[in-house]
Amino acid sequence: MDKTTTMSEAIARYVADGATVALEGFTHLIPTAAGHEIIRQRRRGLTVVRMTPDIVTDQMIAADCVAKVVGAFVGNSSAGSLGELRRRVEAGTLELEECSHYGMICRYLAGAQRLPFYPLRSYAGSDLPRVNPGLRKVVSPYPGPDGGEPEQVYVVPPVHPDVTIIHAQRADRRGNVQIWGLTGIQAEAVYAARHAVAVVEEVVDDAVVRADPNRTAVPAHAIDAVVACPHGAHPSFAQGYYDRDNAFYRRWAGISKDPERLKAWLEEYVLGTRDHAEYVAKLAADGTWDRLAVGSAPSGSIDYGRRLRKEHP
Amino acid sequence: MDKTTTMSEAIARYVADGATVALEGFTHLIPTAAGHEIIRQRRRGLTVVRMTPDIVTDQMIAADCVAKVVGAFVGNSSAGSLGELRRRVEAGTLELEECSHYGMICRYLAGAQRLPFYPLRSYAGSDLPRVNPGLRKVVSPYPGPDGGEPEQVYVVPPVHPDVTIIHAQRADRRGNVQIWGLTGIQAEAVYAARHAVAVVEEVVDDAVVRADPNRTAVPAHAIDAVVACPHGAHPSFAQGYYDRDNAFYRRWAGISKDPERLKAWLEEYVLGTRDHAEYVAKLAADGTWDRLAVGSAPSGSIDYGRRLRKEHP
Amino acid sequence: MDRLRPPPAEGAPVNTANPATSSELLAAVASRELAGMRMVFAGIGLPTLAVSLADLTVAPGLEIVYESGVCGAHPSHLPETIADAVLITGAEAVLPMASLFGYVLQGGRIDVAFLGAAQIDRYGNLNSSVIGPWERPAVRLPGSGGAVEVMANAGEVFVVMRRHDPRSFVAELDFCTSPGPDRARADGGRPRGRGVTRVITDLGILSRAGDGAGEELTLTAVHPGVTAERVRAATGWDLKVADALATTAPPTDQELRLLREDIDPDRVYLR
Amino acid sequence: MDRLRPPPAEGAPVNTANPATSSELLAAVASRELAGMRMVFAGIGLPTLAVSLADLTVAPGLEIVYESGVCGAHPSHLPETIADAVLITGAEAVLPMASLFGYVLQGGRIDVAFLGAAQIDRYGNLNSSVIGPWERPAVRLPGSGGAVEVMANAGEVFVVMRRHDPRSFVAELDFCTSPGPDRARADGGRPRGRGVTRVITDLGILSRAGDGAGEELTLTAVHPGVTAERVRAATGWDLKVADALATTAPPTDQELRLLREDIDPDRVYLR
Repeated sequence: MDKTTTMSEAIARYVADGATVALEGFTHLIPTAAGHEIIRQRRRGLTVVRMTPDIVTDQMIAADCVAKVVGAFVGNSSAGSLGELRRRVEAGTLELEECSHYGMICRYLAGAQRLPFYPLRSYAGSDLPRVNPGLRKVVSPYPGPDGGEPEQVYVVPPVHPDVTIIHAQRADRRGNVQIWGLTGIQAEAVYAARHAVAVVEEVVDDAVVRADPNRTAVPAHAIDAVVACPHGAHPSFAQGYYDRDNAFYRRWAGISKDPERLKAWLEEYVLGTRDHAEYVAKLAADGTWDRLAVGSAPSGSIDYGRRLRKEHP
Repeated sequence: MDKTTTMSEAIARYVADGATVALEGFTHLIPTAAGHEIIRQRRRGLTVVRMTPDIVTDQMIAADCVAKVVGAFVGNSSAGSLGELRRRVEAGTLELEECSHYGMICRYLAGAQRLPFYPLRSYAGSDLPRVNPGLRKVVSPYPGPDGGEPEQVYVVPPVHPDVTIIHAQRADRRGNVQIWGLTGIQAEAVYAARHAVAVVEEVVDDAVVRADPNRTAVPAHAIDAVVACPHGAHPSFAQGYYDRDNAFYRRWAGISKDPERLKAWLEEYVLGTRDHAEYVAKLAADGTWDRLAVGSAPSGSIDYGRRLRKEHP
Repeated sequence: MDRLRPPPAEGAPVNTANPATSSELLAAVASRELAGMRMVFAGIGLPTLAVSLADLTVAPGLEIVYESGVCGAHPSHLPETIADAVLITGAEAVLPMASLFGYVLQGGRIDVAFLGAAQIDRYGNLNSSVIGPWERPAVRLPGSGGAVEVMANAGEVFVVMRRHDPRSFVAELDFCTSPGPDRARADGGRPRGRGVTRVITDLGILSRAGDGAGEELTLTAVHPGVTAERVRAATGWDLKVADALATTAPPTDQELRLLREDIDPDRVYLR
Repeated sequence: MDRLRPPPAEGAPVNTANPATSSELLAAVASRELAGMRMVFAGIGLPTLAVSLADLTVAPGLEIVYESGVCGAHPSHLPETIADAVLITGAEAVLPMASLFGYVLQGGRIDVAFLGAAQIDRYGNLNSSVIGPWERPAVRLPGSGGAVEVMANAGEVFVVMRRHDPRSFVAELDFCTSPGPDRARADGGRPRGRGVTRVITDLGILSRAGDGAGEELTLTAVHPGVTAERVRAATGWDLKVADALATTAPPTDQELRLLREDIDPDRVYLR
């Protein structure tokens, strides 16, 4: 089954107003282009789930797409603040459901594994459970490690996004998604969701994927749509394809600090482009892609082996 | 730090009488050669932890190394019975702590994650919790999915082997272990353990491993010893190196059914060989390795990319 | 009974010159039950044949998932185990077992799974652990493996039993390894699926819709030449018989040709 | 005080012709504290420099683990983020984040971790979430990220603060993001580690052995030219001062040379 489609169709089909949308990719392979298309299609009232809500989340908030953010680190990487997110949280006009990196990971794990809760050794003594009533305690049914009192640990509830959108280096048409470099939390976020969209740098032949099945981070059975979108993770990076645009991360602190400048940026780069191809062409003009181009560092090939005889060994 | 050593030294150092020893590898990459060396060194009173105790476990039991087996499937794959294990369990002379595949996976997960318990959706209504008091229930602290009664789920306790032994295709001298094909539960079993030994088909140069970091299933920081031992997984297989010896699996049903024949087999093939190299040479004589040889099916190479400029992009 | 599938429409009459073996019948009957399914969890042997046949007939695009972690296998040879090297080379994905069991199986992505057992009772509870008491068994069997999680998490379960006899179809299990949903709910569980909905044997087909409490397996079809009484005599409990008892359609020429020529030409599992 | 490390023995006197900057001092002092450590969990910036320097001096073989999943990085360039592409190419392993946080960090394999914070109190509890009330903050900060799990699971925690002032060293946190072991135990937790054992600032070093309840951070060393009173004035609580207050040894020539020529020649973090 061929699941390839356009970004526009994938967003129209899988992201409805009011939906819970997970956008995952930890620093690497952030699905920015998908976020931009959500802005272009003027979705409203979304709950955005993202371990590290960053630039694309800030842009979606500024474009009035977002009612609520679920996350663990709401910063512009180490390059300053997310201006719009800060303004709205400080003004009390954006709902924030906050835990921690591992808390988010465990929420995806619980979602993917259809568990009512997932235990972790965080939060004891933290103020986070006070502001997030989802962080609760469970008492172990086993004696403590010293044979004494049973331990109690915090647990987090599952998250089940309506759709998870990830970016990846490549996929086949059926939706077998291959990722290398940082693989983050993408597989768990996909399995936790009702639907999943994979945006990829390249759609490749089945034979490419099947030559290296261990490279498949998400199998086709968990993917609903495949969208080819080169440079779709900018300003984040795609290992082996293009580098991170650190200069843009630094610039975002300034752009987002000023609501007018932020609005103008959105008008020019997102609402003013028809699709990501236009955005890419626009950035090409100032040499972005030359600046972010990378050289080659091949992985080398391993051998999966092939049975030589007809009969079983 | 160079962690390479001989099998004999690795077993002498990390497997003490009475120890809890996990041997992992699901069908693929079973650390048979390590089990044989445990037999040669005449260890006693071991608790063997293995999701699917099979031929090598049966051999260790027959050699009187094992006091207790912790596992989920005590069969000779689909090729019949494990004669010695059956005899002893049926006679009541071997302790068996039994759960299920996912139960074992979750016990390793709990061990690796230093959790007091791990929840799963198995066991409700099964007789397994009656015979394994380690399988207990926890009530979720959240309302049920319909807003009603909180769910209750079973949990399993962690397992913390004194040592986990795995087999893999290759590692560097520091102990970065690379596996392809079925990766099973090896990483979790290693992280659950106090110590870990990686037996590999080949020790390779650092550069080979570092060319493809995503292929590393277990990083060096979790490995104490690296043992080069070609064909060390026979009669199981090593993807890309040699095929599974299905004929031997079928023969084992007959060998193990007869205690005298089993004893003679151990004398000849394990106690009668100084090390695995002798065992390999012995099997070469009847054409085993020719029969199990595999052809080539290369994975192809992917590109990790290399920064081209000195400055940050 | 609405879910008892007819053979594919294009099926011609049986090739009486070379009649179907029992294995071929079981494989063909099981394959028809897979119509409309998308994700199957299967072991090796007859289920492999049934799934391969269904993929070529009533359920194109059907995907087998193996508990070893293999998804989208394209094997060069008929696999001998669920972890056979030929399942890995050329596969679309190989998952770690924690992901396979956690995300795919417990995650609720399996429509139907095949299980075997040494004993089955009228509710489709299964024993694959011991004959006799667990503590001191007369026969120690392999045990659950993943069966208890398959039963708890698959949408429904098909059981294929090559031999229908009272030692296997019992009034009381010696040990319940893999409980159906009734037993699970009585213990506070919330099983995802409907438990065993089909038992395909050498005599016929037992069915449960799996949507009511206390629902028993009912004989819904007999193979050609088999009577309901013979099946009841081979069953260790008072087996219910459907009012509209069907006779299974034997394998069609197309089904036989696919099984014999394309799927298992060396008759590895068609023994 | 036994754990306050002297500089490496081969250290020559400071190169007064080109005196150490504050960053160089912080990096050198922090690096000495890493003697004997094996596994460090670190972010980017000064911790990177400290760990790199320690690897070349007091702790050969020291391994940094990044929360992005990278183990055994061999970067071609100084990384700008914990997920920089140059950390991945040529690394020994890249773990999924669930494994990194679950098996490596919570699994208890980290000897020491570096954390930053907006506020720290006398027990080493940290706030990286908000200034003002959480519900309507005066300043919304990035939040925990992985800090709460690092504090709960690392053997001990080093905090590097470039600016020692009463706005950061507070009597009462506005919000406790990452609690030390006392707070964790009071809430029923069993933290693995000792919490914050070193706070390295532009003025000196605050220490906790981290093995007793209610134990406070104590000023154990001041940088050359800094008095205990100045540090106390820059601290928002009544800071204890060690009887045997030390003066930190400034960076040695060797340390400076390694930092300036080998580790950060472009002065990316040595700003």
